[in-house]
Amino acid sequence: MTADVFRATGIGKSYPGVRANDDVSFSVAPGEIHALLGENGAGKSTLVKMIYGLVRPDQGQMFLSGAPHAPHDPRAARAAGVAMVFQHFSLFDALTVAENVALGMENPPPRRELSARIAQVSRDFGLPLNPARRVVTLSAGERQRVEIIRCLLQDPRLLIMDEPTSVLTPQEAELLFATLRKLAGQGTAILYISHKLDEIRGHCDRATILRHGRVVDSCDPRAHSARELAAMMVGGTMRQIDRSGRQAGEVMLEVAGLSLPAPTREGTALKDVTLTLRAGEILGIGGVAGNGQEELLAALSGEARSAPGRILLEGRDLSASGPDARRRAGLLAAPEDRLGHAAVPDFSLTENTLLTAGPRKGLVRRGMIDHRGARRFAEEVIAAFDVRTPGPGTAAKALSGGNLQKFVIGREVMQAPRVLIVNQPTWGVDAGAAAAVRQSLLDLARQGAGVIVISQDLDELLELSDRFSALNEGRLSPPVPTEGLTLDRIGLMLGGAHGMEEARI
Amino acid sequence: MIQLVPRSGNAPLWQIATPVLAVLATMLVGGLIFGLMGYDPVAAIRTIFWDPLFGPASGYSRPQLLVKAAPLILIASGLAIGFRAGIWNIGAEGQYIIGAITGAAVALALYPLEAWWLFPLMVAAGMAGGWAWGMIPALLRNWFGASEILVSLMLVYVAQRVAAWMAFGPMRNPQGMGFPGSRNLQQYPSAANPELIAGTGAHWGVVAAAFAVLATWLLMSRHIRGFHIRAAGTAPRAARFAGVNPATLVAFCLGLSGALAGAAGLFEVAGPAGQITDRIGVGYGFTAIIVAFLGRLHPVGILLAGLLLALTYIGGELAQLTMGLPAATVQVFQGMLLFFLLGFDLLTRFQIRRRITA
Amino acid sequence: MMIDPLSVFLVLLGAATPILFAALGELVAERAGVLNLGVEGMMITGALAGFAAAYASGNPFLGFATAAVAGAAISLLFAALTQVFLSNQVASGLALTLFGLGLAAMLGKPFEGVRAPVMPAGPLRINWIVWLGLVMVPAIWWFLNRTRRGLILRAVGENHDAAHALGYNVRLTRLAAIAFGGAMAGIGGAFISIATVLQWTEGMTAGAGWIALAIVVFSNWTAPGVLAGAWLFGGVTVLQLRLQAAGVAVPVQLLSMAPYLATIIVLVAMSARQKFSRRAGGAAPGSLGTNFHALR
Amino acid sequence: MNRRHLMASAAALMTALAAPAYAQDEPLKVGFIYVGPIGDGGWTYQHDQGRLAIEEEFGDRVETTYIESVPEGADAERALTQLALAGNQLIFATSFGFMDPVINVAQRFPDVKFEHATGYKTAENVATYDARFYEGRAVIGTIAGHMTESNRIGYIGSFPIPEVIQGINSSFIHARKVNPDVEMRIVWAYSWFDPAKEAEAANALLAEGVDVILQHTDSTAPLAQAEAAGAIGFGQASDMAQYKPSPRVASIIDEWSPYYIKRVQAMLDGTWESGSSWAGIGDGEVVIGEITDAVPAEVKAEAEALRDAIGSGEYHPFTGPLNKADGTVWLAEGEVATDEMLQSMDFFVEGITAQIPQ
Repeated sequence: MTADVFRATGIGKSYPGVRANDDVSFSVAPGEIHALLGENGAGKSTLVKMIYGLVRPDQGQMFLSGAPHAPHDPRAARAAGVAMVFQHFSLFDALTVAENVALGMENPPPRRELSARIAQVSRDFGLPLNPARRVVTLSAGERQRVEIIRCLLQDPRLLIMDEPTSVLTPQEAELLFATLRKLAGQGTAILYISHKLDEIRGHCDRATILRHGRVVDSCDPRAHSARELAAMMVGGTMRQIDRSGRQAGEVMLEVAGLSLPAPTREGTALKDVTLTLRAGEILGIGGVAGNGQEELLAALSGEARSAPGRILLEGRDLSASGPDARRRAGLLAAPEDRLGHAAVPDFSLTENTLLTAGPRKGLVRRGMIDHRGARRFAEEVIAAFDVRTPGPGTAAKALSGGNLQKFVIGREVMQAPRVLIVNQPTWGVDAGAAAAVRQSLLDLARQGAGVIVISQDLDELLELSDRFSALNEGRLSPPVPTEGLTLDRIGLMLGGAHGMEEARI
Repeated sequence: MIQLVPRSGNAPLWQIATPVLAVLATMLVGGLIFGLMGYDPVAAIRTIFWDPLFGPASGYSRPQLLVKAAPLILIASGLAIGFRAGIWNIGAEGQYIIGAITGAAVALALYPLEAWWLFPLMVAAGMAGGWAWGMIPALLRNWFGASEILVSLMLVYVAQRVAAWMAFGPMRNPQGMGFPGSRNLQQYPSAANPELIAGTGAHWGVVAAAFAVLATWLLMSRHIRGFHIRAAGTAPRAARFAGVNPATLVAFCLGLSGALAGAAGLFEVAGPAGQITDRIGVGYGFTAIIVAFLGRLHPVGILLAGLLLALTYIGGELAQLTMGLPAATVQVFQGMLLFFLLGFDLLTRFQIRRRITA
Repeated sequence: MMIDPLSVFLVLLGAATPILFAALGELVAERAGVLNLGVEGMMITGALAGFAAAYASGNPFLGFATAAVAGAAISLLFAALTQVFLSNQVASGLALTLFGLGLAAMLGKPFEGVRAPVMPAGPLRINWIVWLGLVMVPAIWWFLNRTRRGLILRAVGENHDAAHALGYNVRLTRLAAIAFGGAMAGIGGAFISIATVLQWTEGMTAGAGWIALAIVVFSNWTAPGVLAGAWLFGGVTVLQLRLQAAGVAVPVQLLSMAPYLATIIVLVAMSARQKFSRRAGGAAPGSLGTNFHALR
Repeated sequence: MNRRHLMASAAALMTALAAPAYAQDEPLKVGFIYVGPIGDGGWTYQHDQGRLAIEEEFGDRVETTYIESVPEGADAERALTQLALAGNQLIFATSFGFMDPVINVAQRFPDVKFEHATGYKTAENVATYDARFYEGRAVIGTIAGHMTESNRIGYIGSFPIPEVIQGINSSFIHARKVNPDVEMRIVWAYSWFDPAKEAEAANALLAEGVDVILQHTDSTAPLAQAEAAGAIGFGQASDMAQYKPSPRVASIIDEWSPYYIKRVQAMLDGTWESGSSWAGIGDGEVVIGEITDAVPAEVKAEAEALRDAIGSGEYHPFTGPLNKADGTVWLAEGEVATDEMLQSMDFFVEGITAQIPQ
């Protein structure tokens, strides 16, 4: 087995109350693209953090090219030949590309030489980058190139990629896979983390599947269908979603020519967004992260105001209204980030109902809070959405992702909205909770409300929505019926190639 | 190996226990320092913490606790609201000074008119002055993104110079023989802020402080605006989602804390201090920051912390008087108190566990 | 009446030195992501310790070395609170100022009324420490922008999570930056007691630490900017006094506010530039003022 | 109403506390409140020297206590009350800003005697005392007039109040008397004590070509700067002997001991009476420190002669003819300024081109 680049045997890691990894063993061969597949919370991240020296295992052993591998920090791991591309938190906005790359290297060459090498590697791999640019000015795709080049410059033996395509368009993802292929061809072992089944089926040589911290299976992903892989990942068959009984009715929400400047330096400007949403309809909005999803949700929820006449709910102009007034009118929203945006982590669930349910549920009268009413409402949400928690007094941050998401969605759904906008409603949520959340959105639409689902999970969008629009650099494509839509066509839409939009920039 | 694990919920017991622990630790280490300096540590601690309350002259010093604590509590109540929202007004000293000046200006302009409405008008003017001075950093932050910490702080120095200018120029007492300082408002019945009930030390500022504690408690625990402030402090995006306009919040918090500091300044200048001088600011605005933290940004905590700090001031004077301790010891004491509180604060946010290393 | 600009400049060199040192130290700390409001407390500590050492040894340079050590030592109190106990940086800094002022006043009693040894003048009759301050400006610029340690320090200040993920020791880097800030503030304070006043009196730093904090923001977090800020502040102060000395009838009260107002105005201008310009360079470090806690 | 309340509360206090009665076999307790720390090396330091002189003089018959760094205003009132409650029979309040607090507290403690420095309000049990610093300034003005080679004398003023203006006028008149070409440059520091600011002020003056610096601020910073620039200066408040023989060529020392000893003696004798003392060189309250050899012998002799003439009363520094800066006549030939004229002095004499800031 010395032919393996990397091998782990019996790895275990516990956090207080959580068994993150339990007896994990697997190996990666040279030139292999090896997928680590699992739901969020299955222990993938903990595992790779151990390989990269950020976390130390409690049990087990790791070997790199046959030699014991027990890095006490990432620098030791890098020295041993491990490189990692992170999903989050890995670049320094205010620093230049070259500086960012230098930080990821053990012994970077002098500035000028480094810049030359960055230019060369980026040319070799077809990933153009200017070393002198500050990262803050780069797009999401370009930022990832920085990470990749940072790794490539170290000639790693093992390259770890943590959900690298979540910020890429399908076309950009293709480019990435081409790069990985080239690299694998040179003998580098690649450990690829994702929960996107199609991607893994299309590009990976082997897959190790994790569930609840344990290895449950190992297979050649190309030999299995997505459904089979999903079954391994989730353990059991998926619950069927009931899509029946929906009918498009009256126009509920009209957005016309909505343009807003980027709220922050890193944000995206909304450009001439137009959409119509009918009662009983679910509109799916897809797009690569960072193309204006958050900004669109903020513009609809009232966090950002717009010029008059842009947003009309049942004919009423709400463009200049704040979140309170919009909620009173029946326009509700649930943002992507559960902890810190949709809910205050330190507040109890009771208090978190007050975040949005004040106007519609009569929890605030003349400014004074009805604590008892809030508690009652929290209890109702907990009961109706099966939120697993000791009680409404529990702090939001103490709930698991899935339970908090059920609470957040439940809090909005139970206010009987006329229109509900959700962003990434099932991101990082276990399959059971995800199904419950999706079902509640379908039920809501069936009862006559209009629903907009913004998501990066195309499967989810195809499953839920009646029509589909793509968001690309702040522009929303005209909707197309979901029925009969192919992934290829969606990919083109996400990349911005939706015909008419191309002409005006 | 010791390991810190964040607490999932709040730890109400520790919230109360840590200030007590901090006081005890301060007494302990303070006593040690006194001992090293050659003073009797037990006597020193007793003089500072016990005598003002129960010592031979406590009949005088107990009401004085109120007089000293009132401005601290009044200012800290306002500051704590901002701190809860992550808005750092550390220029309350300047707002206090300006409040004193604008409030006194009303009285001096109308002198020697006697009317029942004069004092309420002065209070309004003092609050308006403090509010306006607080709005400067608020607007500069909202419009240009300038740090309210530094702007409010710089404005303290400006306010001090305005006070000196007033004391030497426009507000100088025409009967003061050329000496700086305004007329003494204690001697202007309609404008004075006297002791309301003899021997209690309670003047209108004490009443206002009590009212401020009650009002801020209501605001923070019962009113939706208080809820929004708390939300904005720990999760700004969630607050925005709930409908909070950050700019409005900045203006509200800085304006409110400015107005309360201004009121404190007015009550002080019309009462215990008596006149506008170039030294009208005696540091209440800065000490109130300690009071706010010591009180855990909670109105009731602030009430207790204000009294505790007043105790260290008065006890410190007593210690000078009876034991010859240098004045600087009080400052060291207060600094240590805050250090210990901040240190012990860890216990409210984290659990300490022992990790078994393999 | 004309005022000779060169002589104004020579005076302002000295006047700006204490705040220059303190602000350079704070700059490094802030670039590492630490907002230390305890500058005043560290300065007064340095002023006392430096004076005491200079007086006891008769060697002013030993005084400055001692001041640096003392400033760094007391800054470790702040470092312990914020980096180990994860306390709020604003409150911890204020506590440090309060404590430092009190402690120095208390320990300084034996040194009241005695005189420090005279410093030998440096090249061009300008004080050696003034020269040192001037040298520190390019040195710190070079350190921050051209060395690996400086790059790591900036990375830690910019995004501590990412720096941690790359394997850099956030806590240790910040400890070092805080201690350096303390040492620099100590030297700045000692300049007042050893070189300017030649005597120890309590409260002698008289708010210079706060000015230093403002100047860091003013500088847009760059070393040359700190120099410009210190000179501007010193310049306005000196010019105000020079105009008086020259017999020009100036509104003294208004002019004495000028340095503070000027600081506010530049602060606003800088902030506005950062807010409205998408490409403005070197804005506030991303992680400034926030504590870092990694679960291991 | 205000007054009545104060009185009522005082009465309540007195009965409640029954302050220890003064008995002859117990030592006389004498209290001091200081505005600064005793280590300021200037104003407060000299007052504390006076306190030590009392202890020296009377030994066991007195017991002194002090409270330092007391802010003016409300805190002063409390500190004074604490001193009175602690049984002090004679209390010295050593800053102008303590004036109103002294009057207030004195009303509540009619049996305690108060002495207030540099103020103008007296009462049955409140005396005031001050020193004629302008007498000393005449002497050093004379030295300065002789010693300057650039004919430019610098003066660092603290605040534009009569006491300081007297000093500027007095030193200028006498400098001009011996050197008609003398000009005076004045910088206001707006502080009694701010070493860095004083150093900058001195530097500003030196850069203007001044080679003699007079100061009415309390730190040694100007002397340090003068030394570096090769100029001379004078000790202020205390002797500042550490700068002998140059740059400090002489000094004006505030010597409070004679007055303090006199007043304590009066208390012991039971002859204490209220009054206003304004003593100068003749009473030993203003002392010219050693004139060093850096000053030529004949200048030294002339200065000493002037000192003695003032001390004996045969010469008054403000003797006509003297005009105000605007050219109007202030004192006619041979006319001597009255104390009232001096105490409200708010103008410069003819020859000084600077303006008094308003």
